[in-house]
Amino acid sequence: MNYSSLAIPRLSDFLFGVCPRPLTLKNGLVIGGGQVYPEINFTLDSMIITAESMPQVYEQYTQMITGVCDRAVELHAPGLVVEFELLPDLTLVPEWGAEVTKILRSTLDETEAKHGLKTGLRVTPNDIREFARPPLMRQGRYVEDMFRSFELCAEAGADMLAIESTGGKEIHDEAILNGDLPMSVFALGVLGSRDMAYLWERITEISRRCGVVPSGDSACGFANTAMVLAEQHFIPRVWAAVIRVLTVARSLVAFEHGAVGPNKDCAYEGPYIKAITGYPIALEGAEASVAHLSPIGNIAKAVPDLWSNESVQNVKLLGAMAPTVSVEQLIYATRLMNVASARGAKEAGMLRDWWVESDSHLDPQAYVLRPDVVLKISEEIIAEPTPYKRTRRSAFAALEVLRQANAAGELNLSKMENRWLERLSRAAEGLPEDEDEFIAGILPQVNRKKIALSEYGL
Amino acid sequence: MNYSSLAIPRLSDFLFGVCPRPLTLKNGLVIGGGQVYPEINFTLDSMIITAESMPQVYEQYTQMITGVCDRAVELHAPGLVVEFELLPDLTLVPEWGAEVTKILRSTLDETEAKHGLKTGLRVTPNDIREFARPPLMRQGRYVEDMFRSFELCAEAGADMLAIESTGGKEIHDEAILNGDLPMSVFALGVLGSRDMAYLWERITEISRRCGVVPSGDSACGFANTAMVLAEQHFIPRVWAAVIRVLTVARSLVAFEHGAVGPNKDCAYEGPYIKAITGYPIALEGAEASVAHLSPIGNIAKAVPDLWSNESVQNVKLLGAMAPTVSVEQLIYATRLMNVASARGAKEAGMLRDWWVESDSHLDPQAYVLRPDVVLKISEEIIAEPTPYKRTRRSAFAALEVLRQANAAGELNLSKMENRWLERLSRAAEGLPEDEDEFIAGILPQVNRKKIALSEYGL
Amino acid sequence: MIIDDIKQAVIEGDATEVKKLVALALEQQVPAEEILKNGMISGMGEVGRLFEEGEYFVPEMLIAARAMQGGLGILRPVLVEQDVKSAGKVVLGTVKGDLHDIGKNLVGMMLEGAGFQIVDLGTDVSPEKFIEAIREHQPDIVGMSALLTTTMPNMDKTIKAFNEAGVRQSVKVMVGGAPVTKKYAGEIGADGFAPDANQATAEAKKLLVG
Amino acid sequence: MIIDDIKQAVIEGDATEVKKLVALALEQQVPAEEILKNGMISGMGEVGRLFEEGEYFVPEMLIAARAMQGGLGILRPVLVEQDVKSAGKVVLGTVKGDLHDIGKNLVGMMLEGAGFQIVDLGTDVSPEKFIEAIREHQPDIVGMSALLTTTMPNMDKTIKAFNEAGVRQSVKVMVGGAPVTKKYAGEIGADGFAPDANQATAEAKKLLVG
Ligand code: B12
Ligand code: B12
Ligand code: SF4
Ligand code: SF4
Ligand SMILES: [Zn+2]
Ligand SMILES: [Zn+2]
Ligand SMILES: [Zn+2]
Repeated sequence: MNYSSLAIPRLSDFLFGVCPRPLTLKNGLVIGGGQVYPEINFTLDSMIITAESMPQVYEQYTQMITGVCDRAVELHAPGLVVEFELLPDLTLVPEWGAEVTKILRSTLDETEAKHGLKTGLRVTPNDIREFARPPLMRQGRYVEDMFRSFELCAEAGADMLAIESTGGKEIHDEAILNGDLPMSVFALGVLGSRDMAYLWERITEISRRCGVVPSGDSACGFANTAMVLAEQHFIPRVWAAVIRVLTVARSLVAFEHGAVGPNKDCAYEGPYIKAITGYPIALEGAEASVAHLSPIGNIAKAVPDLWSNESVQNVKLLGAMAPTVSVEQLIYATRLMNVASARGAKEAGMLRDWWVESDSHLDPQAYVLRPDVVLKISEEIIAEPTPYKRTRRSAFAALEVLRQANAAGELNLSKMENRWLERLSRAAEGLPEDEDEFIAGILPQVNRKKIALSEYGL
Repeated sequence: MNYSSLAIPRLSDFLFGVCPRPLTLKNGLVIGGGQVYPEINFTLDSMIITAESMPQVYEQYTQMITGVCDRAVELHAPGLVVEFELLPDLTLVPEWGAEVTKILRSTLDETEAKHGLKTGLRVTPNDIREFARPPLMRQGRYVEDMFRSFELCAEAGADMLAIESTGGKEIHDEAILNGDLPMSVFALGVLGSRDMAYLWERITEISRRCGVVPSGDSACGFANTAMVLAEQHFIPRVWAAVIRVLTVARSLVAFEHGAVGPNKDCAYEGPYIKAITGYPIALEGAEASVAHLSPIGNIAKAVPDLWSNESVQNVKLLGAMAPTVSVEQLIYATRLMNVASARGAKEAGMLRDWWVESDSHLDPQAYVLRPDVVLKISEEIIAEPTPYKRTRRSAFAALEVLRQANAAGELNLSKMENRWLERLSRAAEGLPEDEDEFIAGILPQVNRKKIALSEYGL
Repeated sequence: MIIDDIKQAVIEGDATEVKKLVALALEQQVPAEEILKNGMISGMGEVGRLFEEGEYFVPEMLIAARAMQGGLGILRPVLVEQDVKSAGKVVLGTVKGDLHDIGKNLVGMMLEGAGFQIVDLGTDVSPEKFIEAIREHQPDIVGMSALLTTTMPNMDKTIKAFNEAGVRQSVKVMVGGAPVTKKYAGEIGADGFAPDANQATAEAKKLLVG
Repeated sequence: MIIDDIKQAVIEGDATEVKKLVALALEQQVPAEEILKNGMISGMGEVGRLFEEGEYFVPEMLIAARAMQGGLGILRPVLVEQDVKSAGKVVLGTVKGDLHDIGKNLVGMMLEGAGFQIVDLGTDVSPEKFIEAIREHQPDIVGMSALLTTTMPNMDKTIKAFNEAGVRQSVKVMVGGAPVTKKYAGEIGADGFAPDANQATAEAKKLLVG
């Protein structure tokens, strides 16, 4: 499967809660079929995970899921998705992650049986391949344990499987800090994309076998890392914006190898994925500031099908435990969306546009999430045939959009940001069209201590 | 000053961000003049307040205000109000509260000087009169220290003074738990209203003398206590809804004795106050679930001029310290409002109506906050001349509205709730029109161990 | 049976009826302990169940509790005479600096319904007052409530004061209130914690067994 | 003056120029310590200032840092000869189970800019590896980073292991990372904490004075 045209070509159809290829879970919950549902994610507060502390780990997860389900019932949520992102230790010992999955499953089932609340459970094993240094992407015990974690969690009751995979990241962090565009393109358009193809073939196969949904991936290890660094003024915002768009082709690979959505919440490249594939996406914004601050808190609400908090640890706030607080916030956010869309597509479009308007002029990272910009750039991306060419084209398109917006006064970039916009544009021009030529040119600059190129078929 | 007609008679003018009597702070920040600004409130995490721990207390507040101001600048907030709600110990020793006020003031001033962010500081001493049991409302050292706290905080740099006063609460808690409508009317329409007159004369006098704004009060000790109890299924929701409306006449007394807004965030009777007086109000909802869960997270957004988080303690969340997270959430919430209202009153009205629609059918407490219901009941309330008569009329009007909504299927009350709606209606019918007659009838039931009636001129 | 009638009257919160029936039962030589356990406490248990299932609110519970109190007034002298033990004695209070008491009051009410004897010290209770009350009332359990992040540490202080005063071993300490967590309870060396009034009763029972 | 030129070349990140000028300065008998302090470290100080004021980003800082490294390569043998002390030696690592390293790397970079010598142990560093490094490198400071709530407790474990291994007294311990707070640092007995890389440098300097 290779996408070559947009599943959502028209801006007026590019809305929250609806998509051309909605997903129906076993219990009938439809994602992308009209309503936006909350997707809540929670994690442990400060504690060590060991065999001895497992009873407390289970108790914590029991407490969190119970608080969340009770509140969702109380607030008459029309549906609820729970994401369980495994911590590294819960993937390193796949049985532990599976046990937590069981706990979550049973509370969700009870809630559904008792109160009729339709729920879904997404389980996201951790990409533990990085524990080997340099990472071993296709062999060794970490790879085996990771895939076993997928299987065991699927058997333990996951409805959907996901991952936030990190292929190529071992050299991308430095590329971010160096402001090195070609290296970023190499990490995403070559390494990451090849790893995604390998990985998602397998995740899809496991999912089919276990009767669960292969949902999606996230390039957050690339672009959200950049966003967090830009937020702290470590790197230019235009650079973070460009990296965001550079991730699209890489994340699309999952869908070309079996993923069917909903794409992961933290993948802000999601709108591009939705426009291109037509599959539903999760996204997160203002309510996810519990997990990371961001300049895209409202614009992220433009086109999601699930609305998430990213993650919150189980601490006591004045009102309630933080996961309970978080689910309440998500429920109110989605209520507004669903009321507007119940009035009609025109009203939903108005609300979408207000959200877009509220962020898009203030930060280039928001600007590249404008639904019109997403459609425009997506079209350019899929005009190219391969991940490398698509990634290269993303750089051109993103930079062009930002230059135009800046010139038109739609964005008010500082002198420093302007300098970087130029610098990145020059760097992009140097990207050869031919992938082999590109690879040959960049390999000498790659730090071989950090990466095992053979793990990417290079 | 006695209100006898609505300042905002028409639903189409009853919007967020605008009011007939906006307030201008010294630095030019206009509240209620078109934009909704965030009002952030934060408090200490677990620690003891003593002379020895004061350096840590100051350090905590410094950290919180710095984090908040930095983030507001970063996100280009058009304005920012900070509320400092004194903890009991910081009022009991008025110098401590004043010192914290100074710390907040100086960071706000620096931020304004350096980044041009217009800010305002609301300071809310604690109503410590309850530390005497039964509370002494007009004499003794707690009263003296409380008023000294107002003065010192005003001198230390507050722009606005407020309080969440508790006159009458000493017998109201039991009235809530007993489902005792006449006792609640006595606490609010007689005791509380008399205390408000006494208190607000003095707060206004201090404010004039110190050149600060006497802002407003909150009946949260009555109605939010009821809301929290209803949330935990301890009392019926219809009962909590009725109590909410019963507080209106009491809170109005502040404005009849000099308050000019913005009314306090936690005062969900605020929309009534705004409709009647035309002064700006603060309110809080979904983003305040950090402080208390509620069934009115969206509808509270219908008509505020400041939008608050109620309060959050200084704990570390994954994304940042909780006060920083909270201010980010408030900024995104107000961005949406301000974008909609920049498009026009019609658009603002649409957004308002979606919020209203999203909560109002699910809970009677939300229903009585519908802007149309607020206007209707407010009109009835001010048709009466005295706090008692207004409170009595509030009971009739609120119960009537709920009965009609229930009959029309606008609200779906359970059997239990229905039983209480009837029970409360019967109790309301028994309220005599004459205040003296009412007092004479209820006094024998009042627990004299809990209250010193002479403190209320009775 | 008369015991069932007493139970029903408690459930319905009919104080007059409860008093009448208790007096009658005593006349009929029904053992006081049976009246208490199978009549009144069992009635309150049913009330608790109705409450948990959303069939009753607190006002209804309070009425039932008052009906039970009425019956107890008649029963108590006989109970003392027959040396029937209450489920346990609990001293309750909100810690120093804190005036919140609704949660504590509800806990007290539920405990009373379950047959515990309650000594309520009110709010703003200093460590010294708690210690005094322990010496005076010799309770099985001390329950502390705190609603403020800045008064919660007074729980720790109070327990330390119990240690110094040498009364810590004589009681179980149970804590609760909005900012309090099980973890915190553990850290300060409390014996029990409950997130709400229903579970407080269960926890109190557990403490007296364990 | 040549020292000022070196400083300027560091600020501009011109590695070739820095190397050339450092060699020249040595020829001219400028003391190595002066070249280091008033030339290179002072240049990085200015880079730090530009960064704090939003005039530079990390990429620009990295270029400057590399230019400084170039100069250091030439200077180091002479420094050793003249027995000039570095600002201090810091062993850095992300604790066991945790692979986040960007924050730690930035801290290391800033410290290096301020004249500290850095030994970076990477990520997923066990207590044993930290202890080994202390024994081998005899650092003044050990800096630990953790980004996960479930690996942060490994800081506590590592410090305890230092105590057991008898190396705790020989170093100052500094901790940081998103979930870490000053309060937590105090609880586990760390000597220093910083919320970001800039303040990490200030904190490190303070630790070596105090
Ligand atoms: C009602 C209320 C009040 C009322 C109190 C009425 C009363 N008589 O108690 C009034 C208006 C007086 C009040 C005043 C203040 N309050 Co107040 N209040 C609340 C509120 C809204 C609800 C508390 C409540 O009654 N809940 C209902 C009961 C049933 O629940 P509960 O108390 O949690 O109790 C249950 C369990 O915790 C448990 N439990 C409780 N105690 C115990 C004990 C044991 C042994 C066990 C086992 C279990 C147990 O069982 C109970 C029943 O299920 C809370 C908000 C909140 N989220 O909790 C704020 C809150 C506690 N108050 C707060 C504040 C700041 C104040 C004031 C300082 C306000 C001010 N600036 O003026 C003053 C301080 C007064 C003082 N000196 O103590 C803050 C605390 C912030 C902080 N730093 O900690 C809160 C969290 C509100 C907020 N979000 O900001 N408050
Ligand atoms: C980037 C990132 C990643 C990248 C890491 C890249 C890398 N090479 O480091 C990748 C994608 C690999 C990743 C993976 C994971 N991550 Co991660 N990650 C982040 C993110 C977004 C930013 C971290 C970052 O680099 N910030 C930028 C740097 C500059 O800031 P910093 O690290 O805070 O460092 C500064 C200060 O803290 C201080 N400092 C840092 N160290 C030290 C040391 C000393 C001595 C001193 C004095 C100061 C100091 O100075 C630094 C510079 O100013 C955070 C979100 C967040 N809010 O922090 C999540 C976050 C830390 N990750 C999280 C999670 C859950 C994970 C995964 C488990 C995800 C998963 N389920 O698959 C894995 C775990 C990997 C592992 N085994 O450790 C969660 C943690 C939740 C929890 N329970 O604790 C977070 C909070 C995200 C979230 N909101 O949910 N992550
Ligand atoms: S950066 Fe955020 S979203 Fe990405 S892996 Fe880490 S936690 Fe997940
Ligand atoms: S109930 Fe909430 S709002 Fe009212 S006094 Fe207490 S804290 Fe303030
Ligand atoms: Zn995520
Ligand atoms: Zn309040
Ligand atoms: Zn408030």
